[in-house]
Amino acid sequence: MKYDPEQEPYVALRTKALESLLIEKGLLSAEAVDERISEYERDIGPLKGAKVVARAWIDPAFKARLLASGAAIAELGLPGGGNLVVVENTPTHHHMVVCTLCSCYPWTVLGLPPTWYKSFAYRSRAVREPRAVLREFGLELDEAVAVHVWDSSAEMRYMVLPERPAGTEGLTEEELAALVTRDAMIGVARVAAPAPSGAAAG
Amino acid sequence: MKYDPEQEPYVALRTKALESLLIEKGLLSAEAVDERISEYERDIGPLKGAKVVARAWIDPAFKARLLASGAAIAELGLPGGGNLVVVENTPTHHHMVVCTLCSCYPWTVLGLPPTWYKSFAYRSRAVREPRAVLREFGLELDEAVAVHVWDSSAEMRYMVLPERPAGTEGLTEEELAALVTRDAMIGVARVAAPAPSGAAAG
Amino acid sequence: MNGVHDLGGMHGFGPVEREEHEPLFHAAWEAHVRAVMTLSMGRKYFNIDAFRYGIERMAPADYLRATYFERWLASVEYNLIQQGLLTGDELDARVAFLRAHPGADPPRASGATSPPRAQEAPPEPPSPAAPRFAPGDAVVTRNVHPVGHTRLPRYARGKRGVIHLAHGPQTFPDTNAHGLGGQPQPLYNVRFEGRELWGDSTEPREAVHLDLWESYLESAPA
Amino acid sequence: MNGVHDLGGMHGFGPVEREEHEPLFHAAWEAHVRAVMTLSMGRKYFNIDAFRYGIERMAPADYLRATYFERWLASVEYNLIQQGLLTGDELDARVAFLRAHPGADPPRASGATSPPRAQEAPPEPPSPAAPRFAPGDAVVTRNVHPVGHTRLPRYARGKRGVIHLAHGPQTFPDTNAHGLGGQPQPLYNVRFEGRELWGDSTEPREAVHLDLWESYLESAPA
Repeated sequence: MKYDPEQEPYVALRTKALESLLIEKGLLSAEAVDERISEYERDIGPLKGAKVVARAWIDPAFKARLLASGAAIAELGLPGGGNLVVVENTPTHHHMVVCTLCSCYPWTVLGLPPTWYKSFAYRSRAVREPRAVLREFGLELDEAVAVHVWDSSAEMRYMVLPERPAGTEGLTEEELAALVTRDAMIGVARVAAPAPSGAAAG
Repeated sequence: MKYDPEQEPYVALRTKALESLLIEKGLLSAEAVDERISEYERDIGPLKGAKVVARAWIDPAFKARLLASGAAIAELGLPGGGNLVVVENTPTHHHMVVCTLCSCYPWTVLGLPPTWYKSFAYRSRAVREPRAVLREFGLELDEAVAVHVWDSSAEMRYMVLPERPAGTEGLTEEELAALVTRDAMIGVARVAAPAPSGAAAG
Repeated sequence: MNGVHDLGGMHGFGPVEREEHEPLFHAAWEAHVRAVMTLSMGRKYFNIDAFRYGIERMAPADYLRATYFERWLASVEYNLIQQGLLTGDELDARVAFLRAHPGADPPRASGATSPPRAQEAPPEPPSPAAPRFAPGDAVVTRNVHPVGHTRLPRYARGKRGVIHLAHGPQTFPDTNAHGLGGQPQPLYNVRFEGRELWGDSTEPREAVHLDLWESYLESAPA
Repeated sequence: MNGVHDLGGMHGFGPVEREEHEPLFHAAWEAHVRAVMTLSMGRKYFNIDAFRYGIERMAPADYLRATYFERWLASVEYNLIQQGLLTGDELDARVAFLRAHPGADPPRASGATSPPRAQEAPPEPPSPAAPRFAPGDAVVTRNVHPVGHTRLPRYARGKRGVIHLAHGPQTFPDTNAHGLGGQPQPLYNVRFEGRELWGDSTEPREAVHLDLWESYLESAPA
């Protein structure tokens, strides 16, 4: 999985060869390729997911609809909810997402996956020793907490609704969304409370 | 598994480095290494196993003792029978040997294993589709024949006693031994009847 | 197929290594591979299941040595060649040309592309019967070892679980990957206890959820 | 460990390729590796189980790319280094020296070798109790996924079989590979029906026999 710069020239060449042949044959258009690549450059990563989480934190009725069906993200104007399932982390239940067979990922809400998510190490270990993996991510779970690993073996996509951290009562929806990380929505991290200024409570 | 000449120089160099260090440290002697290598040069392959098979074919009492315990090969002056189990191919039961986890092989009777026996293809397939593998070796088994695959997962070693071919009634023990192939004792081939001169019978 | 891609439960791959401030792509060609793949799939040159199978069928040593987008490239090539849209010789020749003319931009004639390909899908079978299972039902996965594409990982074969969600009918990858049509069948989310999957090696209070098609499942004997 | 070495039942490795008139070794260094390995084991620098584990712990991609004797070399190196008889730096330096002096024969001081190494084996446990199983007994293998060395392949875990032979007590590889002593326990040959192992994917009338240690087995529930 590691990036090996020495291999690059040949692969880059071969990619260029493939693409140019497809364009020459009229199977793809150069414009479509360029447009697609510029879409990646505009990738906003997990921002959409963070908006979903923030809304669920402040709107219990939306949260209920969201947990019943990921399609509820359409209420926020977001596409891709048709095959989305949102699972909620609580003090007693922790959820995390993996794809052992390839690297399925809820990209419509989280953007492109990080390399670690696609790594052989994560794919092989997350289902067998999730607590050990979480520990490497700095997340130590109490033995009393149940761990649920969602192995994405079909076209359904899973996103974790992390716990709302204490000390965020006064925050706006936008401020809440800014706290939410990609890793928290994969289920390998908690959302940290806002740093100094927020008063701890609840 | 394939032999890649381009990789050789480095591996050869590293082997030489390792060996010379061990000798320099007094952990191995150069003479012992040389002697061991010349033993390989004198490797007689499956000749010992062939002798065992020929004797079993002509001496029913020996055969019975052999099938009861591989230790019976000591009667022929052969060592290594202590952990040997001999299994008998019959018209209704076919046995073959593999080692899926590494490449265990009854070398005391069959000599050093062929590369195909150590190949990932043989190791992965022999237990799951033995008939398909045997077919590739040119051995088509009737569906009525039971196939027994011996996966050598411990220090016990398995050798197949092949069926005696028809038309060998008049042969001496030595002539019989000359018919027996390594592959037949691994269980991936039958012993062929002697070519033109032998009259078919039995 | 029982391939090296079926990584769930394997040992030997070390710790999960993370990269701080990881870029979206590590090289420009990766973005191009992704674009070519998604556009090709959009134009129905191959489907997602055939694409996944194209990765799985890589030689095991190649699969493990390749990076993520190298595997994508391998499967795009394989599938386009399989579909007769490209030949390996054409590709090799173009690589050789580009190597001989480092500065050259090969023809990138723009504009007119042929219409997207209508895959000749075999007729779909009649819409599936009522789902056989409902949430709460105890099931056992089949112990199968198909040579082709499947989405029932090895670690979860022959294991007992409980239906957690019924997702409704979905395209069946095991046929769809091999040009045999979508043949939709009910898809379920099945929950397995860690102990059922990993025995004494399980961590405490673990459950694994998998999305599994109806034909992967049997009713669990009481 | 659940490693790529555990090949039984895997797909994707192609046909079995045979070589006509195969030489005993394909290169001289292979014979040297074999000699160094067997002599080192004879002098108790490591045991057969530690040697096998040294191969299994290779990085999966390296394992699949390496030839048979390259894997042997890797494990000999690993075990000698583990035992403190050699350092990786010494080896690298010697390789560099040989590379810089292609003609040079490094010192091959003959004669005096140190006495074979007495391994500090932990005290053996009292000789094992009477065997728990006898030929004809129905057993089920444990569904375990140990991180260390084991000789219970994945394809035969959690499967029902019948005791075929009782071999008597034998050194237990799962401890012996890791310096924890031989801890002998009864070894059995267990017969599994193909259908139990491979389900509908089995060939007709197939049985697989495996040699399994007593602690891999449980009595099969009726």
